[in-house]
Amino acid sequence: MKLIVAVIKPSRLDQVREALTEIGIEGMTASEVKGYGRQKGHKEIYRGSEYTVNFVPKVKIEIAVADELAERAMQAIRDAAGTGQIGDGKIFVLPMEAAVRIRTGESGNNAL
Amino acid sequence: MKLIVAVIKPSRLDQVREALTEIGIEGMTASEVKGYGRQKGHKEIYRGSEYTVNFVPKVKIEIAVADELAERAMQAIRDAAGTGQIGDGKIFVLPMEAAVRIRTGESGNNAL
Amino acid sequence: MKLIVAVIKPSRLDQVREALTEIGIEGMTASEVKGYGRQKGHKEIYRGSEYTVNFVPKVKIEIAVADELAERAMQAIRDAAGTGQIGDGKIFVLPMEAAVRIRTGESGNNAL
Amino acid sequence: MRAILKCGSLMGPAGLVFMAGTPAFAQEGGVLNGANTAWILTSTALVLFMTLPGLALFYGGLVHTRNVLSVLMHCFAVACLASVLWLAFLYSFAFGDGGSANAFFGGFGKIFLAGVAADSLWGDIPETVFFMFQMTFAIITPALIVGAFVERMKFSAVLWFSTLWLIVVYAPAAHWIWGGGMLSDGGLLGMGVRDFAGGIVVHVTAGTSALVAAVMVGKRRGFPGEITPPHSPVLTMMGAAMLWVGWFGFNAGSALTSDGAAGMAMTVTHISAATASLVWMGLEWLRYGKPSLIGIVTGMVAGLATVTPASGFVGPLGGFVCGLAGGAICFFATPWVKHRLGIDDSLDVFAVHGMGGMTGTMMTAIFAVPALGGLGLAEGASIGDHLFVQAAGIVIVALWSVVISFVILKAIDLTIGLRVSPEVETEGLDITTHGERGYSL
Amino acid sequence: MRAILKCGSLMGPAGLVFMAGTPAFAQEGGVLNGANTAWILTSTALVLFMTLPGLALFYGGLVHTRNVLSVLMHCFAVACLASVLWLAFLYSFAFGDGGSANAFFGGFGKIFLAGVAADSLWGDIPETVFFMFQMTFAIITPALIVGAFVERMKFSAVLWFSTLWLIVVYAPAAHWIWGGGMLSDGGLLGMGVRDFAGGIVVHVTAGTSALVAAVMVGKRRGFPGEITPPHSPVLTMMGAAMLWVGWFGFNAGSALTSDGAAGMAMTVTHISAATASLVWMGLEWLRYGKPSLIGIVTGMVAGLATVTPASGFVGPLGGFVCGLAGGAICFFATPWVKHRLGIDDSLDVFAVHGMGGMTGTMMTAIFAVPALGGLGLAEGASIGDHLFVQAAGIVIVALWSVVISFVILKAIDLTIGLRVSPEVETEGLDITTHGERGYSL
Amino acid sequence: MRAILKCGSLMGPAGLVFMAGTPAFAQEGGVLNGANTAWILTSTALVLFMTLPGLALFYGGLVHTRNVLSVLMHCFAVACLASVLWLAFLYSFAFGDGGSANAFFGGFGKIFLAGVAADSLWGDIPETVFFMFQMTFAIITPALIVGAFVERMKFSAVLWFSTLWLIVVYAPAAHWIWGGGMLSDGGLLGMGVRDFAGGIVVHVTAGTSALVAAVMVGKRRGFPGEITPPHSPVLTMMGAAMLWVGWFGFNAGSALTSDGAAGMAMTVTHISAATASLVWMGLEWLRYGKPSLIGIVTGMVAGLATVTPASGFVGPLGGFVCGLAGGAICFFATPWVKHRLGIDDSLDVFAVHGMGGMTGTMMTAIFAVPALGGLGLAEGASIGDHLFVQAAGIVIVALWSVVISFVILKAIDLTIGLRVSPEVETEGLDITTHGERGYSL
Ligand SMILES: Nc1ncnc2c1ncn2[C@@H]1O[C@H](COP(=O)(O)OP(=O)(O)O)[C@@H](O)[C@H]1O
Ligand SMILES: Nc1ncnc2c1ncn2[C@@H]1O[C@H](COP(=O)(O)OP(=O)(O)O)[C@@H](O)[C@H]1O
Ligand SMILES: Nc1ncnc2c1ncn2[C@@H]1O[C@H](COP(=O)(O)OP(=O)(O)O)[C@@H](O)[C@H]1O
Repeated sequence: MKLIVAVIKPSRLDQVREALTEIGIEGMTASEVKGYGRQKGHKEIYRGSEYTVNFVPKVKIEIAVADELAERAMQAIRDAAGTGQIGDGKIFVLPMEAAVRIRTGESGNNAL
Repeated sequence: MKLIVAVIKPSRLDQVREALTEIGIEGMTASEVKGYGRQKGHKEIYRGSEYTVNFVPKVKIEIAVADELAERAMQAIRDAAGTGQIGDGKIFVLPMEAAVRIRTGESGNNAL
Repeated sequence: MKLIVAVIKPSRLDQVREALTEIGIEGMTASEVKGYGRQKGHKEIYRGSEYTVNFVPKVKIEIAVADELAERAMQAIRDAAGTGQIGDGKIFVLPMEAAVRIRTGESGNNAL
Repeated sequence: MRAILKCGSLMGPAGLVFMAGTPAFAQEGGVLNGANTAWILTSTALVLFMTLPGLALFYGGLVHTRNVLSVLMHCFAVACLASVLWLAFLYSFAFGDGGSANAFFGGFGKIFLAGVAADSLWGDIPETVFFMFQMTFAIITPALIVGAFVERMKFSAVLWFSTLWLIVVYAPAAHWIWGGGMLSDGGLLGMGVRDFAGGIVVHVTAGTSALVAAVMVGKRRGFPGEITPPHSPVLTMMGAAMLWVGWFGFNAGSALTSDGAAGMAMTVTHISAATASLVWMGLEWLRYGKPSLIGIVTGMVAGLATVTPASGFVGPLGGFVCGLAGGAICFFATPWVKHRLGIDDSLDVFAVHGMGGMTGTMMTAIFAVPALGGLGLAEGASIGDHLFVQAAGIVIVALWSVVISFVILKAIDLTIGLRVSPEVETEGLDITTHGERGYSL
Repeated sequence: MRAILKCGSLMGPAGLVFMAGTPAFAQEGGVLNGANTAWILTSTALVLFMTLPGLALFYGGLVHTRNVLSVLMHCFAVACLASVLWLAFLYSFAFGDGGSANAFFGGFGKIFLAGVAADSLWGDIPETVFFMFQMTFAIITPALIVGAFVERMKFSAVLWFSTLWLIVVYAPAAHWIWGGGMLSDGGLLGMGVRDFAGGIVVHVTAGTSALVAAVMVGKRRGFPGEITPPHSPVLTMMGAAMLWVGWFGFNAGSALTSDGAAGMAMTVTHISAATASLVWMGLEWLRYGKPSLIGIVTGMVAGLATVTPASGFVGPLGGFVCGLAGGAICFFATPWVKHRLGIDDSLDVFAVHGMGGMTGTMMTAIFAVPALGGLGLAEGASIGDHLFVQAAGIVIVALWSVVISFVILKAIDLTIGLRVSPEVETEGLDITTHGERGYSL
Repeated sequence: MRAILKCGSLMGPAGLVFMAGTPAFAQEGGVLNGANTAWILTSTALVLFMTLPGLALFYGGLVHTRNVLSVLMHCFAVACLASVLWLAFLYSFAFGDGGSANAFFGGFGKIFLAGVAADSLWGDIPETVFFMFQMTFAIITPALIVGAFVERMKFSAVLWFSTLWLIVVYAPAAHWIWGGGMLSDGGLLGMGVRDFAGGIVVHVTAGTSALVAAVMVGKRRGFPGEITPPHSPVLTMMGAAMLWVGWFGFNAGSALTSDGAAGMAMTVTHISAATASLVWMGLEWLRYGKPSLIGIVTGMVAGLATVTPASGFVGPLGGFVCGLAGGAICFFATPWVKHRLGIDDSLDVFAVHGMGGMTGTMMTAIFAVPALGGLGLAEGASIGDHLFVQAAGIVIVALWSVVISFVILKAIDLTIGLRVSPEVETEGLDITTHGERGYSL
């Protein structure tokens, strides 16, 4: 199993969620994060003073998937999250050794 | 070492923390996340219009543990987090290559 | 590639970010988390009643790096995040199998 | 002895003064009444409080976090703009003497408060106080419309629209009904439209214009399926409570006196608000299973909008029935506009203010009857006469509002454009237009 | 010439009118005083503001995020309910003329404001204004009790409890002390209990009933060890500040006049609030090492509750000592109730309002003495006489409140149930009962 | 007949009463005016509302989340402290009769309100009401200074500084200008400094002292590069709106009458606020490309501070020009202080209040001219005479404020220390000093 970690633009969350459900992925966990990267933060000006905001709001999605689904999931995310602009985000894939569904105790791919 | 990632119901956080300390795990990192899964989000109705809330509030706990503790930790989490209802959450186990305690520079299991 | 996960004191975020950019790491993802560890939470007293706050505010930084940068990144984080006090935090290193830049589709080290 | 006297344009917006039988009440030309002045000074503060921060917070809590500041900014900037315009010429257009054109227009005589000194009187209060009190109405009315186009209208377009709308819709409507124009006593409809505190002048103009604006600016992206819930019912409740308190100034202040007329107006206002809140809560509980905070406070606004035109003419029973009717009608109108008509009047300005204002305006005709606890009909008039006049007043003002709003919005659309780009809408107006974020917690 | 005249039930809740030596002050039957009316209209707005949004925010900030809306909802719905009930019959029960049963009960004569017209007077202000002013007291009193059972009581039970409590506890208590009933001048205790603005009628009734409610509804899950800190001291401070400002209407409005009586009441009110705030802050600093915002604002409420009964009878020294005593007594009472008695009176209604109200009621007897800057004792009465009457008043009303609250709560428990299920409590009332969340940031 | 009469110290802070030609206005010694009393009671509530919660929220929203409670706490504790000190002796020092030293100091005669009874009058309102109204000014002035040293000053140092500053800076300044002292009519400068509602007494004292405090306490860590944006523009806007509404009490209340003088003061106040808001918004839009909410509300405060000294002397034109000038001058002064002077006057107290107050004080001399719509110059005086007197007043009070603030801060620095440790500053004052967090959402 893999844990796919995608950092995307907040406004794409719903599209990504839909794209994933379309290919049969029914679970994911999202969180609000702050990203630092090529898409530079911005300056806010209050009363004539500049305030540097280094981090940009992003959403991180974590999706545990069976190995065979990983590729398609990545593709789906790319398609749904891409706007072609700097700051579209990243997808990272981590190996995952085990998964358990707390309610039933099922494990492995069945737990997802 | 393993990194155990558990996504649980927010109201079970304290029980899980206690269950883990009981088996000697003294550290963990929690964060507020939004979960999507079989436990469907809900509809909120404002002024007669339905608003679909797809994501459900969850808490994610990350616990770095020595390999030998992983099983017991998973069991402790299951016991403490389970309510038997849909949405109880998941436990994922990731392999971890290194751990360092920033303050002392200790590494490996000593860092946990 | 590695995914470095560092849990640090919120007030050190900017130093860590700067230390990382100095060694050429131009991207990272931060989030607010709550930590439980040796640095105990605190008691707050309201109207004569004690309220136990078990979790301490922390910041989690995730940095995907090429294997060869991992060591230096860890060192940079340690130097920048350390205050020598309990609660300085941890660094965890996870193996990472793939990385993709959503915008361009670049993958591997090029995606970072 | 109880009598309702219709007063000429000199006597103010409410057009009505309640007379008690004692010399203390006698209104002699040119004598200042300090007590009335104290109450109208206070009422002015209360009505300003309704918009800033009341309405701004009420609206701000209902939108997505990424647009909260833009809503506050709309309300704030519109309030400032309306104030300066009011001084510059709106007051003159609304309450000046338009000479031969007075039926339609108040003229230019009081531009920049020309001829108004600190000791000038309007009735028995200083004209500056009357000027200020009325200004707060001109502030809140365009701010109400903001609810129709939040989260997507260009800021510059909001400013242009509000400016033009105040000039061509609000000032005339206020003049027609309160400023001695064609809808007041002796005008087009004979005995005059009864609108104590703005059922037509404020709520019908704002409500119908809001509907037009919602159509012209278009739906929010993702409406209706993907709209997110109110980001902060806490803010909304806070704003609602301020609206309630401030509305005491709005309605009881419209008596322009500190006496039983104000007291009764305050009473019926409060009763209608409380009743409509409970009605909305109850209907929601029955129909959707959960009584919500957003629901109860929406009911409150409905009750207040409904009782506004009636508040100086009806008794407690009238207030109670305004609450019942206003609460129920607005409750059903709200999803009807959004889902049946498919109009994204985002914060339900028409369904709540427009429908409430119309309902109350009609009920004024009925519950003014002494047998129903009201303070009396116009001399020689029947309920039917009043119903006709009230309905005619609504129709005339609503038509005017709709047509003019359409023209203004069309003109803006063809020049600077009404709407932000999809990217800006997705990103949120706060950061893109105003360069700020609502919360950095 | 300075004289304190006790006035019959006609003269209103404060039971006291301060007389100056000039005709301008003379209270002649049937002549409306516009200035007094202006101040009571304003005071009515101020006291409504205390509950909505003041108290609601004050309480809302103290609970867990998952229950913030339910607290706002309790306050809002109770306010609406109390308003409609006040019109329907509570006002009559409290301030009507009960005929032969008048010692206990105000009768049915003023149901739905029967016989009250816009020009009816109460003393020298319109009766509608007096009605509205008193209504705001009936709104805030049950809302205060909400603090005892937040985060766990069923919403329907809250509504039933508030309704029955207003009828059987509040209206009688108000009648007994302010409405010419058995505890006012000439009644059971001869010279009458002195309760200027509600030390007994509001704070003792609410405080003691809260204690009963806390016991009957039971502790919150996890109390005391696992209760979380106030989720937003910012909201709480905001609400506290609104309470302070609104309390000027509460106490200085209770003079029912716009004169030195109101001025002195406002002065002592303010001094007590400021003093008690500093006392609480100081004690907290000494005892726990940190002066907290929640602490200082709690001290403020304690000071205000304490000075409430005294505010029309004492001078600046009295106000200052009320602040000292109220601040210190409530400071120590708060953990005592929670930890010694083990009662989860969650937001400390008894410790702050109950204890404060009692303290102030007793101090009224002492600091009314002219030598201590007070405005005078009843003719021929000693401090001891007053102390006895005040204590008797407290005991009678407290007992009544406790017994009746117990009965009402028991009845509700046996029928619809008082408490939500553990799951609902864990999940939070906002989403489960009201279908909303406080913040989606 | 329009005349401006300078009244002796008896007649109150504004030093001015506007007289209309009718008996209703005649001020006869010793007769209470209920209407004026009603308005000043209301104004007192409004001005308290400006600080609690107005200013506290306005400031609280501008700092980092980790310090929000400390800001609210500063404002709250300073308000309580000022209230108790005002009763104890500040009122006497400011408005008492200092006998032979009266030019400098009000004496000890009214300590703890000695000799002031409920029926004592100040002009034609109760002295208690005057006392309370003025107290609210003494509350807000030190609270304004808080903005200079937020996020880093020790809480105990804040309390000591505020206490000493009120005694040695505020009370004398108020006495000099409003209490019959050396800067009022007949004093040092002959015809007296004209400061209707506190351009000098409040804004110049606070603004200049803030500058000194900012220098002495030192910059925040990381200033200017690493300072974070305002954590909650929502809170700031809320507070700003409350300041606006409350300012009606501040300026129009300073008339001490409920008449055209109050009405005109309210009018010019409002116009200046609205105009300055738009000016700031416009300049920001032009210069930085985005009109911000923080910007528009800062403009509002600038407009209000500017018009404060002028509000009783000028007409609508004066109000408008105060808005234009105040908005523009403060807009440019703000970055100038921070970046050119390099002073971390964190929330821009000097640039907004200090500069605004000075600008308005000078403009008072010009726009009081009847030809510019003003209410008139002093008898026999030219604009030049007034300009000189106004400037001299500013210089004297500013110098006094600067020197004394320096001495007080130096003394505190050498004893208990002014500033928290770097660790505490990094961690935030909320948790370290007050043991609380602003939000636990
Ligand atoms: N090395 C990295 N490790 C972890 N997260 C990263 C890394 N680089 C970028 N990110 C995340 O991806 C987001 C987008 O990256 P950025 O460089 O701005 O644009 P792009 O994705 O177009 O290359 C960043 O805001 C950050 O959250
Ligand atoms: N494939 C997945 N990857 C990551 N997180 C998941 C996945 N599936 C579920 N989750 C998380 O687990 C939570 C619970 O899952 P859900 O399917 O609702 O119930 P259950 O745990 O009972 O099967 C979800 O809200 C989501 O946060
Ligand atoms: N085993 C663990 N797994 C995950 N996170 C941990 C673990 N132990 C500690 N942490 C995180 O590291 C933070 C610091 O740890 P703590 O034990 O308090 O101090 P130190 O880092 O000095 O040993 C904790 O607040 C928690 O967020």
